[in-house]
Amino acid sequence: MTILATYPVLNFAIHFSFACLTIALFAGLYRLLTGPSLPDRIVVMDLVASLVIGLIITYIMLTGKPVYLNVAVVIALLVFMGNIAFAKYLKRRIEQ
Amino acid sequence: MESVILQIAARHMRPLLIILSVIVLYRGHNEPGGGFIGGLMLGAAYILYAMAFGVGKTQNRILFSPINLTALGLLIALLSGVPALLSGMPFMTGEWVTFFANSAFELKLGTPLLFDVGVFFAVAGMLMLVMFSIMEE
Amino acid sequence: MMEWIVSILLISGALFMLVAAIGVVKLSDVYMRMHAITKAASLGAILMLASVVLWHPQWIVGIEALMVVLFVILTSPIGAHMLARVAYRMKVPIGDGYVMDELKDAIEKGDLDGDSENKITDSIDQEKI
Amino acid sequence: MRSILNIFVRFVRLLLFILYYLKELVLSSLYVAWDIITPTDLMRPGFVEVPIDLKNETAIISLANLISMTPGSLTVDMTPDKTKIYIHAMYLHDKEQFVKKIKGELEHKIRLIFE
Amino acid sequence: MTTGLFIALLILLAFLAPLTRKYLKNAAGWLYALLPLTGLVYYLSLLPDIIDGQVITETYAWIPVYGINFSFYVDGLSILFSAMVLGIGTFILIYANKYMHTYPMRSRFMGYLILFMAAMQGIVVSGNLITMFVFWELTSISSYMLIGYHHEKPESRTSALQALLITGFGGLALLGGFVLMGQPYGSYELSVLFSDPDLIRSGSLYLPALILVLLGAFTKSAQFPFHFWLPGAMVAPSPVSAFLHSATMVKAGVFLLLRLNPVMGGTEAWHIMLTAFGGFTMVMGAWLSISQTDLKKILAYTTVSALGTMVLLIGNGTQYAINAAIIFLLVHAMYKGTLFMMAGNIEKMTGTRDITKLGGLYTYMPLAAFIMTAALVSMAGIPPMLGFLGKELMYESKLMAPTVRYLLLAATFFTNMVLVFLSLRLSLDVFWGKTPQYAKTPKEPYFPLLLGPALLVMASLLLGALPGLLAGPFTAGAITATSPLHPALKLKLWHGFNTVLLLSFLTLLAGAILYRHKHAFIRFAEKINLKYFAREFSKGFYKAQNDFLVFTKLQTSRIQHGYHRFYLMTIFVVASALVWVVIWRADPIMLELNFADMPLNLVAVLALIITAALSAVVSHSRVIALVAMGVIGFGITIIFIAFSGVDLAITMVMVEVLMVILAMAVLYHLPKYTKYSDTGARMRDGLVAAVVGVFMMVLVLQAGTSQLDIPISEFFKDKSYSEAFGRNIVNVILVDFRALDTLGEITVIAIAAIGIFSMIKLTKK
Amino acid sequence: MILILPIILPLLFMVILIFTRRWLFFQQAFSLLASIGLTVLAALLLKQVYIDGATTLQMGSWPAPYGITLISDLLAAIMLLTTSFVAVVVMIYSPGFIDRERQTAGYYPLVFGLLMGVNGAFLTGDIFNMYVWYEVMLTSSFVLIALGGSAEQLRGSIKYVTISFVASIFFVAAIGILYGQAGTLNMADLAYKMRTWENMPYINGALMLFFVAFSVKAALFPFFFWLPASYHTPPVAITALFAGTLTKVGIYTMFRFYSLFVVQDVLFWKIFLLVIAGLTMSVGVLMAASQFDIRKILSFHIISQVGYMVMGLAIFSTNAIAAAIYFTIHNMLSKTNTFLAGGLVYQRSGSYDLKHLGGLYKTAPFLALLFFIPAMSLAGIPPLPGFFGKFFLIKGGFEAGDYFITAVAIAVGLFTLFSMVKIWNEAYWKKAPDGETGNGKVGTSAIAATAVLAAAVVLLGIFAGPVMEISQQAAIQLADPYHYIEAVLNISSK
Amino acid sequence: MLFLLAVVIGVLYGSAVYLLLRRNIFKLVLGLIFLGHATNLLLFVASGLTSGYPAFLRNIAGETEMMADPLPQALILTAIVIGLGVTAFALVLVYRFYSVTKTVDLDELSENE
Ligand code: NA
Ligand code: NA
Repeated sequence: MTILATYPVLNFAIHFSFACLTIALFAGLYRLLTGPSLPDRIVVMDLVASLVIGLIITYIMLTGKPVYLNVAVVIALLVFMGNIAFAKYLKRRIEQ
Repeated sequence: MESVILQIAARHMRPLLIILSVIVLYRGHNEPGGGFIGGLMLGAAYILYAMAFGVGKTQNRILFSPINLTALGLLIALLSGVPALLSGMPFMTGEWVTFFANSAFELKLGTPLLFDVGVFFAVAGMLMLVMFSIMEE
Repeated sequence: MMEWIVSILLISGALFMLVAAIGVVKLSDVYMRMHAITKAASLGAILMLASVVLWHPQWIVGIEALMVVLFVILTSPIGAHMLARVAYRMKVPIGDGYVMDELKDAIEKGDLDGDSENKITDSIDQEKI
Repeated sequence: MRSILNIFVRFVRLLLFILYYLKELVLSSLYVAWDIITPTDLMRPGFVEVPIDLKNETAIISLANLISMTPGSLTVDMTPDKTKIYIHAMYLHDKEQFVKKIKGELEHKIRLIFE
Repeated sequence: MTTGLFIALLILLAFLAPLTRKYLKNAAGWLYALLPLTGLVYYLSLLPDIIDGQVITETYAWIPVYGINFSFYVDGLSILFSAMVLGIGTFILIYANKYMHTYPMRSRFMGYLILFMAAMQGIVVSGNLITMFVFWELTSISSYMLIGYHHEKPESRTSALQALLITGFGGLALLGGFVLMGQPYGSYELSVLFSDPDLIRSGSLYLPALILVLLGAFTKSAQFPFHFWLPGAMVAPSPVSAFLHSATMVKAGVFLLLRLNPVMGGTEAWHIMLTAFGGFTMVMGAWLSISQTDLKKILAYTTVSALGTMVLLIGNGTQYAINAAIIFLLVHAMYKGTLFMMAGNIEKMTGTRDITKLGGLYTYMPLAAFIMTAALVSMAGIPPMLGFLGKELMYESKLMAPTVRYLLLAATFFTNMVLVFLSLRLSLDVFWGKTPQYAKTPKEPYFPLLLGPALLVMASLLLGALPGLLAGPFTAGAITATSPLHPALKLKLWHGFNTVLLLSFLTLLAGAILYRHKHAFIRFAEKINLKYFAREFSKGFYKAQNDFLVFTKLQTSRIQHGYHRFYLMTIFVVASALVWVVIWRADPIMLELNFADMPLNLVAVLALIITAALSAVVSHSRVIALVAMGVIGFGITIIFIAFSGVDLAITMVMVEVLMVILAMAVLYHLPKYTKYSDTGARMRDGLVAAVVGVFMMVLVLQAGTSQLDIPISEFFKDKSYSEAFGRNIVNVILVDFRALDTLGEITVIAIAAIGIFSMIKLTKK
Repeated sequence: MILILPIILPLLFMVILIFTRRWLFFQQAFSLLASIGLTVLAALLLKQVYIDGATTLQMGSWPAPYGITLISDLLAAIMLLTTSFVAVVVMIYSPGFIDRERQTAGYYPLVFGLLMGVNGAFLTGDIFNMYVWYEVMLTSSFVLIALGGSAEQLRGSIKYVTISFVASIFFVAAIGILYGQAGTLNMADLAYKMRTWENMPYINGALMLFFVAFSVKAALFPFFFWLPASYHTPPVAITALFAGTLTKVGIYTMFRFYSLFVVQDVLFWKIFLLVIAGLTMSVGVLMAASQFDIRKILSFHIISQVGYMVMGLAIFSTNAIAAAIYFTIHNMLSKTNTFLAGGLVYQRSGSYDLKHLGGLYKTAPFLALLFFIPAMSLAGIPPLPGFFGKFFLIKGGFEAGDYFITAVAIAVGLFTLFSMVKIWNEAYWKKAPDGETGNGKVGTSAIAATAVLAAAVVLLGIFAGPVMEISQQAAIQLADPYHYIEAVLNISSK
Repeated sequence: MLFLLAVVIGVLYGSAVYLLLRRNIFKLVLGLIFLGHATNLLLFVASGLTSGYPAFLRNIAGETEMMADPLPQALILTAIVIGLGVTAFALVLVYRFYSVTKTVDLDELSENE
């Protein structure tokens, strides 16, 4: 992390990003807790997934290890399957 | 009736995920990935397909039944340890072959990679089996 | 110079995500909130990834970043679509100020309940793997 | 020879399309962002039916996804025969204009690439 | 060689008997009897060599590391008992084969009887405590099978169980006792024990060993307070009673006392315990027999009394007492065996063994009347039967007893008086007197049924008439073996006029007087029928057994109550407590907390995880819980990324998504949450959860800051590329360094897959 | 080299059996032959270890303590042989007992999965690898116990799965703490290092966590709940297999860990284990007394008898360990045998409930004998092996001066006898309550298997001498951890 | 940092235990999943934390750069996979349980003991 001492602007940007994403996370949490409908709560997972991609990128910038990008790839690729599963479940509940 | 958009997407993503899973498997020894992650991805390809088209159609798209795929994976993993036995070393001692040595395309293949292939199939097979079993109900 | 560009990209991406999250809190109904989320994923991620690629100008990073973008574009709307679709059908109430609702009519007419199973046109689907 | 040329043309169109789409993305994002952050309320939400003429499935899914990725619109459903698409729009000040934007610009450019 | 072979043959015969009996029919008894008869002859032929203390030993190594051998040790005591076991056994086999003629499953019965004989014979010739114990337990088991012969009758089963439990209890105690005895010697060989008899007596283990051994002996020999199983065992067919419960098995305890007398006897503890329990049992048995009307019950109680007498005499330990004990042992075996067989005969011929329903049998079965009366004469101690000799010695020894002489004398006098009374009653009331209406006309029992009793009575007469010639040499070896310091007395029928003769005479007189006033006497005995020791003891045993079952049921319902969550709660709470105790005992170093090093970004992620976890816990919606689960998964992914776990993070994301899908697929079928628990339960569970959570937290916190050695993974960093050709060390570990783990892991996966597959497939129908 | 075979051969067999799952006869025959092969292998291993001392194998040629070490000392070889033999018997038994659906639904592959896990746990010298084998074994057992999916089975397996899962969690948590502190996973390496550290509170804490985990598997008080809740639910062949293998793995591991890792506060551990042992044996036997289902009685007895083994461990003198090893062998055989005999009763009469049984002594004397032998063995009647097991333990207890626990052990013996006789009285002696004893067809193979095992039980008693001698050798090895450490690390440390 | 991670682990364990003590069978499974997460995290945390140095070698052997301990990661991976297998099985078990007994109340499990 000594690298960042030589890049004060980037350092600031990284921490600023962390701050933004953190606040965003809590916003998502608020929605999870308040709802009101089930789809409202479910989409929080999507939001968190996006924010996690953001966090991963921020960590890449922080540590200088782009290898973490692999995690973002997987999140981008697969998280929507969770939504589909939720949707299928909700659909069944309508049908019943 | 399932969403058309989902069905189209599933059709597109299945080959994509399969190719990616193989890449992930291959890269695993040097980069993030490996048999397990690749296997999950392969399984995910078919789970997505099954969520869009139902289990029956999905099973028609697979050469091996999931349970045989799992067993095949186990067998491959097991056999990857045998070359060592044949050359008198303890089970699972890595045996490596180098192609194009000292060139830009130097390629090392070894039994640990084969082992990872076994993991790949076993995990994928198990995942499919589980999901198909439950989704079929 | 590059440091500045990268920093601005990073911050703007993060800000976009933040805005999307604020949208999730503020917007009036579930459909609107879904808008916000898909967008956070798209533009926010694209901007932030751009900063990574610029800061680490390697092929592999570029490819991976592109993959993230492509996958986000490919998958995120599908998830949102599935949820919005089911949300509408389970009658999650819409907010105030709606100017029209053509979906309701379509559902009542039954336009959306047909069967497309026999209409697979693509060939990529036929081989077994 | 002809097919190579064809591919090249399509590739150029794709690049142009990406630029166009990025422009749209940024503009509408800023618009929505402004609307969210500030207490202004410009929203006129609604569900709109948009007929589509694309035949290629890849083209259809691209259209549907790009609509969703564009701020202000979200693909909610599609008829099984893939002829109509239902969109949740945030700013339905003018339905005709909205449909025209989707069909005339987005769908048209996509068709140029895929068909 | 011979002894071992002989026992092996007996056991073989036991297994052959059930297979062959149905072909041999009536001849079976005679043929089987040849084997014990041969043994009898063999052992009697050893008598001249043995008589002066010589010993024949045989050893077959079994578990030599532990000093356990199949050893045999044949001395005078062994021969005396062998003669009883095999001699009476010979007749019993003949008797039983005829007696059981009409009974079902008699082939198996014969097998058990022979097996028992083998076991009993094994006990008396054992040269190793453990060998002896093996046979000891074998007698318990075979007698269990014999007592439970009428196993379809509940009282048979309960009596068999009762006998087994009591002797089994004794057996276990005995085993403990034997182990303790062997400890100072480092051996269980009798020869070793006898070579240094004071070693155990002077050691600290003596008293516990003694108590345990006595428990074994007392239970087997039906001493108070374990006496009650013996009358209960009378549900067995008469051959069993005649063999096991008079002549042999119940004598095993007495044998044990005699056998161990050289090493365990002679101490004050030995003396007090044997005298007290033996004496009390003697009187109690006699008293309880007075008011019985069942022929076999009477005999059973007199047996209890006789066993008490023997224990008392052994405890006494003087020269006269040991002599008396040995002689009385022989006397009792002969008359009691006869009496039981005759009781069986009477029951067989008349259909009853209630003496109030018997009478005048002399007219129908004169021979039987003669035999039985002769045996009763012996029991009453009237010359010239052997019983007289026994009684004489008994009085003699009491007069010389070291302590409480007159009390013992009175007790013995009382007991013998009752025996006289019973002898009169059993002969006069059964064979003479009023003849009741019999269901069928009684007749003389068949020859095989009378052979044994007749020969035993004759032997008794012979031995009694010529004591110096026959009984003397016969018992001398046993007496020497039991009590090496006291030589055998010279036996003779006539001692001249002395106190003992006077006592004998008075006994007869008193018995006769009592018989004259038998109704009053019986009423009196019934009035003070020592209820507590008779019926109530047995009842008490059943009650204890039932209470025990009630208790176990209660205990089971408390512990294995079926409520899954309380099982889990118990496990969590106990585990936490135990771990904490260990850490606390090891004097943990308490660490200072470092609050400075907390990146804000991670703090937020952690807060997210915590909030999500809590909302999953409190949520009433399963969907919310699952979303929360997904969110937690993402949070953990970030933690993995923040601390360099790339593959971990990828895996976590994928697994989490798949888990959500899977859970949704299952939820698809389940009904909605219902609120089951009340607030109190929630509070309690919350408390438990908090305790476990805090416990784990502290554990991680403490353990995470200390390290005792460098991790072995440095090796992997060195070798990963150079020798395993991979840059992703985590993957190289998985597929190479620790591939065996991964092989196991995919096996788990495969097995789970089969499980899911078969679970769905099998229950589809 | 022979060391790896007991692990990979079952896996190979499992794979083959999965592929051939539809061919019932092949499955039956192959499984029998395969398990016989494993037994022969185990016997060879035992012979080798007996002659040459502990033998090791470094997986993948990576040296200890970095790679995974496989090691077999006598104890491991003994356990391996006994387990394989039990498996052979169960393989003979199963075709005539388990219904066709279950047999083709993965029963045979799962048995080999179980064996793989069990063998792995016996042979591994690596703590995390041990966890993996535990999971292989447990997952197989989860499936086996639920196989068939009757309501009763599902009820039982939910408890079984959950509690086992919790135990596994303790296991992993302990590994985490252990690795964080010591930086090693190799058992010999750890044992060696632990003898150099003065204060290691968290390693000791982790040790207790391990202990809890193994106690759950071994069904010690108060962690045994899963066992009586689940063991009576599957077909009795499966229960018999479990009775002969599963809890014993927990005990084996406990022996191994105790020998290697209990270096501090030894007295505390001893007293603690003695208390646990006493409670386990007495609570188990008392609960057994209250039951009326043959399988439940036998299940509770498993608990009680595990207490004896722990008693031997707690005393930890050579004689006591040897006694516990002998006792364990006996218990694996006799307990399996009683379950199998109970299964015969069930086939004959259609019930396991003593209240509905009766008359079998009269109508089926051979079946009665087949029950009587192992039951009397369990009750400790000489010259059957149960007697020797108990005798050796009592001897070990008295020699070590642990009189109280020995007295408890003796007393528990009586209640064991009570329960066994209770089954005998009710199922065999009593008149059948509804007048007939049932006339179900009893599988020939099932009878044969039970008879083979009963014969083995008798032989174990008769040849107690040689078996005890081997146990004694095993105990000597176990009592001296340096034997193990040196074999793995190739260092001479004394 | 360790402190906060310890708190998270504690909360996860606490939540898991609380869920395991519920009567609803689905919560039981949820509890198992949580327990697995908590333990994986514990394994990760207890074996030392290294920030920003994933265990990848960039150059040829002998490189002595700072790096996170790869071994616990491999162990956790294995544990996660095993956990996945077992949890999947448990989920199906729960599903079967419900479809056979028609109840999700764990207290009804007690009836057969
Ligand atoms: Na893996
Ligand atoms: Na540490």
